[in-house]
Amino acid sequence: MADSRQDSGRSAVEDTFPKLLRMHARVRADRPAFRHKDRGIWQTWTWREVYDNVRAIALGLHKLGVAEGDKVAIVGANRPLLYWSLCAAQMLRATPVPVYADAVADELVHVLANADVKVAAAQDQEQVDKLLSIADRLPTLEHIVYDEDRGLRDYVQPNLSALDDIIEASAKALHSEASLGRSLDELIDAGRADDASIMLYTSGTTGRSKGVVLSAGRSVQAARDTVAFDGLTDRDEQLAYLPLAWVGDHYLNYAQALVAGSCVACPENADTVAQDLREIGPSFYFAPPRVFEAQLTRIMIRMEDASGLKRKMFDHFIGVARKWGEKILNGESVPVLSRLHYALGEFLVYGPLKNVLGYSNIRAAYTAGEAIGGELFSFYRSLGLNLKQLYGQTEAFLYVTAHANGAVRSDTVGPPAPNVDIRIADDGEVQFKSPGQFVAYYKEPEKTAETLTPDGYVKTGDAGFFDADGQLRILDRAKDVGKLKDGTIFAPKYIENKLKFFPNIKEAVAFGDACDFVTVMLNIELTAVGNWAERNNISYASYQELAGHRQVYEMIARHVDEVNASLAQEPRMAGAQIARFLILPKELDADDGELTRTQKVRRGFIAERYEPLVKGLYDGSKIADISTEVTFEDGRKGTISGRVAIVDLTRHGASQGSKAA
Amino acid sequence: MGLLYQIFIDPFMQMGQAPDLLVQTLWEGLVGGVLYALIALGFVLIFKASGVFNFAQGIMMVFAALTLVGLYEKGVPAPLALLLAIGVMYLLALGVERVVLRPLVNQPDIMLFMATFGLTYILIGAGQLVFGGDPKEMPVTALGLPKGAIDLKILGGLVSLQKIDIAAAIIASIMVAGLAVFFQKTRIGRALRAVADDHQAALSVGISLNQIWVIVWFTAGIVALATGIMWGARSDVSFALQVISLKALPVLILGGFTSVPGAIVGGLIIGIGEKLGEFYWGPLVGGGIESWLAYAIALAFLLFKPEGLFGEKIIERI
Amino acid sequence: MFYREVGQFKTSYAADQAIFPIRQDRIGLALILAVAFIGIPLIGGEFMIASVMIPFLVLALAAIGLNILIGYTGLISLGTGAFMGVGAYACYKLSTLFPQVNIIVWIISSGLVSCAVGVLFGLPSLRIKGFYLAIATLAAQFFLQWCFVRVGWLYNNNPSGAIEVPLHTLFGIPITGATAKPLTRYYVVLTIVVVMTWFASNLVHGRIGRNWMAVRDMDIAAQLMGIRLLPAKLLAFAVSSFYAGVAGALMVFLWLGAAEPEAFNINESFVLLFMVIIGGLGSLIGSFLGAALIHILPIIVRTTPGALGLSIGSATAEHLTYIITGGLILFFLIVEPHGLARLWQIAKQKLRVWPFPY
Amino acid sequence: MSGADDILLKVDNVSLSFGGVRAITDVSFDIRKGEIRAIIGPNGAGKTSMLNVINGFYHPQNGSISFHGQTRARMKPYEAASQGIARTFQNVALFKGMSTLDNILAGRALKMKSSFFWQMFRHGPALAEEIEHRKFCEEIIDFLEIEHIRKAPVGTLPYGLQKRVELGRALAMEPTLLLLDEPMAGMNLEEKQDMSRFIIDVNQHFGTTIALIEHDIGVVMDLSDRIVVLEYGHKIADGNPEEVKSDQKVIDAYLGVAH
Repeated sequence: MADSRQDSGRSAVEDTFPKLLRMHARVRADRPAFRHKDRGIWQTWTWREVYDNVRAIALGLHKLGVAEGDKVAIVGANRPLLYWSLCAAQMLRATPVPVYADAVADELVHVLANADVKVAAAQDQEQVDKLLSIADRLPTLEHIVYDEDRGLRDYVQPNLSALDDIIEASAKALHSEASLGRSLDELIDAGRADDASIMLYTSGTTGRSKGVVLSAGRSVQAARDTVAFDGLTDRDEQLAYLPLAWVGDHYLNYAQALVAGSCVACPENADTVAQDLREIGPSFYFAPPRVFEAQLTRIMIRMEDASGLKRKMFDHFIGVARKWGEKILNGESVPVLSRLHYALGEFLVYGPLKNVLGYSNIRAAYTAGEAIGGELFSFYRSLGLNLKQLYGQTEAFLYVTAHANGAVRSDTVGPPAPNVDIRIADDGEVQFKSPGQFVAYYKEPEKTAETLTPDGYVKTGDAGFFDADGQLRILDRAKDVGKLKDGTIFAPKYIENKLKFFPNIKEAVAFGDACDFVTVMLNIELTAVGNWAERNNISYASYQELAGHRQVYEMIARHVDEVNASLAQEPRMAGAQIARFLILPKELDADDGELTRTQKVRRGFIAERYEPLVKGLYDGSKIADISTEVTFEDGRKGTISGRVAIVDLTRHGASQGSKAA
Repeated sequence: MGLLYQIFIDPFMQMGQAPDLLVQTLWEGLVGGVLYALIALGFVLIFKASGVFNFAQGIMMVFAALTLVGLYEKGVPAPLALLLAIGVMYLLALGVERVVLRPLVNQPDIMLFMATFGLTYILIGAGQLVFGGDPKEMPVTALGLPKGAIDLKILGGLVSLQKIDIAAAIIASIMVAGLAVFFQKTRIGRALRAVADDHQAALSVGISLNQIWVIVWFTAGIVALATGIMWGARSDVSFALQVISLKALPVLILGGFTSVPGAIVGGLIIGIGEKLGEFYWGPLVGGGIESWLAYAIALAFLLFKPEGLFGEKIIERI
Repeated sequence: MFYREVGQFKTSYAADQAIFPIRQDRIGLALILAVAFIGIPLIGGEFMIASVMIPFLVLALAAIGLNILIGYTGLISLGTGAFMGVGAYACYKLSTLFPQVNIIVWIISSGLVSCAVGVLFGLPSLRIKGFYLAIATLAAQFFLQWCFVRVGWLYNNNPSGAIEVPLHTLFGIPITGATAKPLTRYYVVLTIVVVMTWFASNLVHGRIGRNWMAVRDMDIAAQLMGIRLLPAKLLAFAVSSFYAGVAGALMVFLWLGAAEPEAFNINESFVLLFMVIIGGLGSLIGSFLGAALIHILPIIVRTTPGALGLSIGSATAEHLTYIITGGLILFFLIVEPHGLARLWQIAKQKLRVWPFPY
Repeated sequence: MSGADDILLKVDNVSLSFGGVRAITDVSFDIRKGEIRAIIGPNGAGKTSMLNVINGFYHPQNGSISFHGQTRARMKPYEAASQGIARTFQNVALFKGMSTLDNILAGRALKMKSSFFWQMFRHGPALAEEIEHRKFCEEIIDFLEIEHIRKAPVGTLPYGLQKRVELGRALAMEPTLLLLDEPMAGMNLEEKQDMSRFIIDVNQHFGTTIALIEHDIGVVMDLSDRIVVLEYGHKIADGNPEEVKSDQKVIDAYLGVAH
């Protein structure tokens, strides 16, 4: 921590990433900068080597005609050479444009065309082929360079060259002609804080993806703040496994690494990430909630096969952790005996577990992107993993808010990150000013204008509020947040998430905007409820039958009631407790257009399709009939019709959480 | 030069000079060979039927004999002791099938080979634990076997044949004949032969593999018992015989693991060979070469005819 | 659960190819060595050192030799005892012919003698395989045994027919003969065994070991890889009998002090075979575990009844040992054909993935 | 086209029999440098025997084989290996007790020379050699995309992967002639496609000449430049896929009957 501060102090002048790289090549020349599991071992490059390679690539790109203001696309998975190409482009004051490796040709065309990309750096044959297939639709694309030459050895295209060859050639050139080196240095010095450092395309959930332009100076500044915030140093190791084109990867594995001088390791390939994580043992880690969720499931499944005794021990100590783990992590006061008990657990369970998962060395881990279940969140924290949440956006260059060590809660995303100013607009929208905030959407001034307020705040489009201790809570996309007739804020996603944290509930759709009260339609999770049914020897022939079963209803009703209880705890939400619910006779399905391909519920569409049910929910009837079209596994269409029961719930008093049937 | 003479000329001159001695030697070699052959026979039975290289065959012989003698010494009348001994061999067969063969079925041969080592040790231990380790005398007369010797005046010399040896030879021949009949004529016998070829075939005959194994091991046990009695009658019964029993192995190399006639011919070759060697060539090197001559012969054989006298040539396919 | 492998990543092939790539294993090895060199001499009494440790080490060394042959190259040998004998007698002859030369030199060279004999008897292994080869090695066993008895020159025509070890010193300290202290002998044996084990492990982990295993697993394919069977097999025989020879020399010179031909009879060969089977074919650790079990077992059988108050004759104890040994062999073949070594591996694996079962 | 210089291997009137059984009768054909040559035929047509003759495992009673223009009468398998003939097997013949990596390293046996002495110490030349060849094998592992099973004991691998490892082991020998005995037997479609890709890559990038036995006619027709058809040990056709496809004898003998 200390020496990272010194760093940022000493090198306050570096306002672009190439300058930072040059600084590291000087200050910690022989510290490892990049690793890549390749050919069975972790090939490692020191800062000096990286600097030299980047310079070589820069020279090569320069020869290919890349100059200030040009765009260089980076297409592929996390590979040192791609990160270096990215930096090389910046060295030439060109703007790198990372693209999702799994993007299909058309998306690629949209982005590359929109950005007028001049040169593309591709990972391997697959990406090169993809690019070649669309080359004719990209008038500006002049040249393609690639990393892995397997399968590409005997491609004959003229405007195609291997990065290795480029590096080799340029290295020679740089060696022979000092002038070349000098001109590169001049280029680096010429780099200015307001250069467009990078262009990140936001995934197109809302309309076509737009290129978010971030400036060098702001990016570096933002990174400095968070590096200091988490005390990252050049001793830190991190595993770069997130998509290059995602702001998170660019921030954590590029910007922060280049500021802190920490070491970035690239996994062998997508399937070996878990293993590589275990080998590297990162000290700083990021993963979206679903990753943690999937992992927890795997942990539990694997423990199922363990011997009875071992399982008992595991459960026992997990219990201990639940009780004390977070307290200890938060540095609260804990009885000595409990500490000892926990220490024993650390030796027998938590330690080994973290070791097997590769978490042993993690000092700070973040999760973000979606709401994370409290259970899930505290499970990892209770093991002693310093897992925190952050709330961020591409437009902010990631950080808007972040948990500080010791003050972590699953239901908030933390207080504003350093030097970030947040305000809640009257309509409940979260707006911020951050050091790293974006300059503009590339070639889309009107969209930029929409997103920026006159006084320079960025609209997040998310609704949220600060709770008592100044931590931000995100409710939902602002446009989805509505009001009940009585004026209470109605945030469907917020309620739906609370419901979905119950393993038995797969999907939830909440209604209530401009109504008297809140109602929800639920999907049960077939596997979970199915098991439950078996244990309670409830026989069922179909999803529909199970979903309609009385006992299932009773169980779900208990869940919903719990949600109401927790809502009751929150002054602003108490009014939005769930009054009535029903369980849908069919699973919501993207094939039927009820979900987006990213598995988000399409509320409006559902409201129309299940109109009779919605009506039933509000006209007080106990049952409603529905007949709707479904698409079966094999794609056949059919209709299922059924009679759905609707359940009323008594709401909890705002303050005291007294339960009622 | 002198050495060459001693090796290649002198012995044969001796033979010529004293044919009676030669005959005597041949006879003893023959009898020894017959007994080797019997041990090898039991071995071949098992190998054919269960593909097990039964290292314990020799020990089974000693164990059987020891049981017989041991019981007799404990006051059990000889005939009854004999029956009991047979019974024990049956139990042994059952045990082996249960404890060794069944769990190890489909394991590589080497495993089963090693397993018979374990069996060997258990038998040695058990035998001594029950009946004591000290050498015992075979109640020849009580078993109704002849004693004494017949002296033949032939070739201007005297050749004395131990009656017991004659008996041994006869019993051995009977046994071999019996087995031959058993294999050729009886249903089980045919089944056994089938097993040798492939296990499925055996099942088709309507006998479970396990039964067959028990039968085979039991048969081998009886052979072992007979052999044991013979050996016991010639020398004392003790686990020192174990070393003699190992002589069955070179016999097998000569005869091949799967051939009954091979076992017999091999036995005779080894028996006679080592006696002649010991008697006529042994003195050159200080005697006692019996202990290894058999193996040397076998080894020499291996190098020139690895598949043995009657074993079929193996073509390696890949 | 003691394994904490996070962050133990390899940045060079040298590190990745290391025989003990995991730090915890290296630590464990260091501990074992520490115990052997410091702990046992401190706590172990006369009996412990002279009658447990020295024999154990000697037998383990012989077992390693045999394991190289059977476990790594797949050649069965029933003649190990005899090859130990060759080592012993060679060492006796050499050291009595040239008493002035340091005994350690002779111990090593006697290994070479046995090595030569081993190659000689290994020659048939080209033509013959499996059981046939096993029997062929019996020829070696009995022939050599016969030599030990009949060739008076080997034991300097000592009327007793036995060989007695004269006094030899190392740096002025007696290490063989009556006056040699157990502890000194222990250190000599231990050092030799450790060094030779290290060599063995290097061999089996390198090119040579791979060729051996290739021959063992699929000799046809091995040939088509360009591996010549005869040299590979003969090398295995050579190394194997070298180890046996040295072990034999150690056995007589630093353990028993004197020996008769009987010491190297067929049973010795069998016992070693069992050590290798029970310990685990194709595993050096297994050789040690097997040696420990088979050697210490009789001691336990002999001592426990006394401890339990009931007295059994040494004969009975011996017989029991036979039965138990035999039983163990069956048990391992049936339950865990890969022997103690595999159990060890499984345990290790469990610890590595702890708390998960796999 | 077929100048003597571009002939890599020539089989002249080879006959082979076991005891009385005739496996191959008077078969002749050649393999040109850099081509993919297929040998097809019904089961028991003597295809595998032919490979075994080529790499010296069987010795033909009469006929001769010339490799690199030099004719040889009898030759030991390891000699064939050292001349650059590698081989995979119909039913995988891997070294079951060893890891994927060790299996492939074993393929380098001929190339590794460090002395016994250094092997004992696993230092100096021995270690250097070990590492150098590890590098080479890693290239193969990367080429065959089997990184994830590098350290796994081959015995535990699924069949398809085992076949791939075996190919890797053969490639480790850097052969000039690679004999593949039913490289795709028992594979599913996807595995077959992968394997075909690898075979073509090997042939193109390393310029390795390949002779392969395969039952999947589709694959054979796609892969091979020329095809020999055997039946009951006799050669009944020889030529490029088109010729063979249209050959009446072949149709009757082979393509006619379903396989």
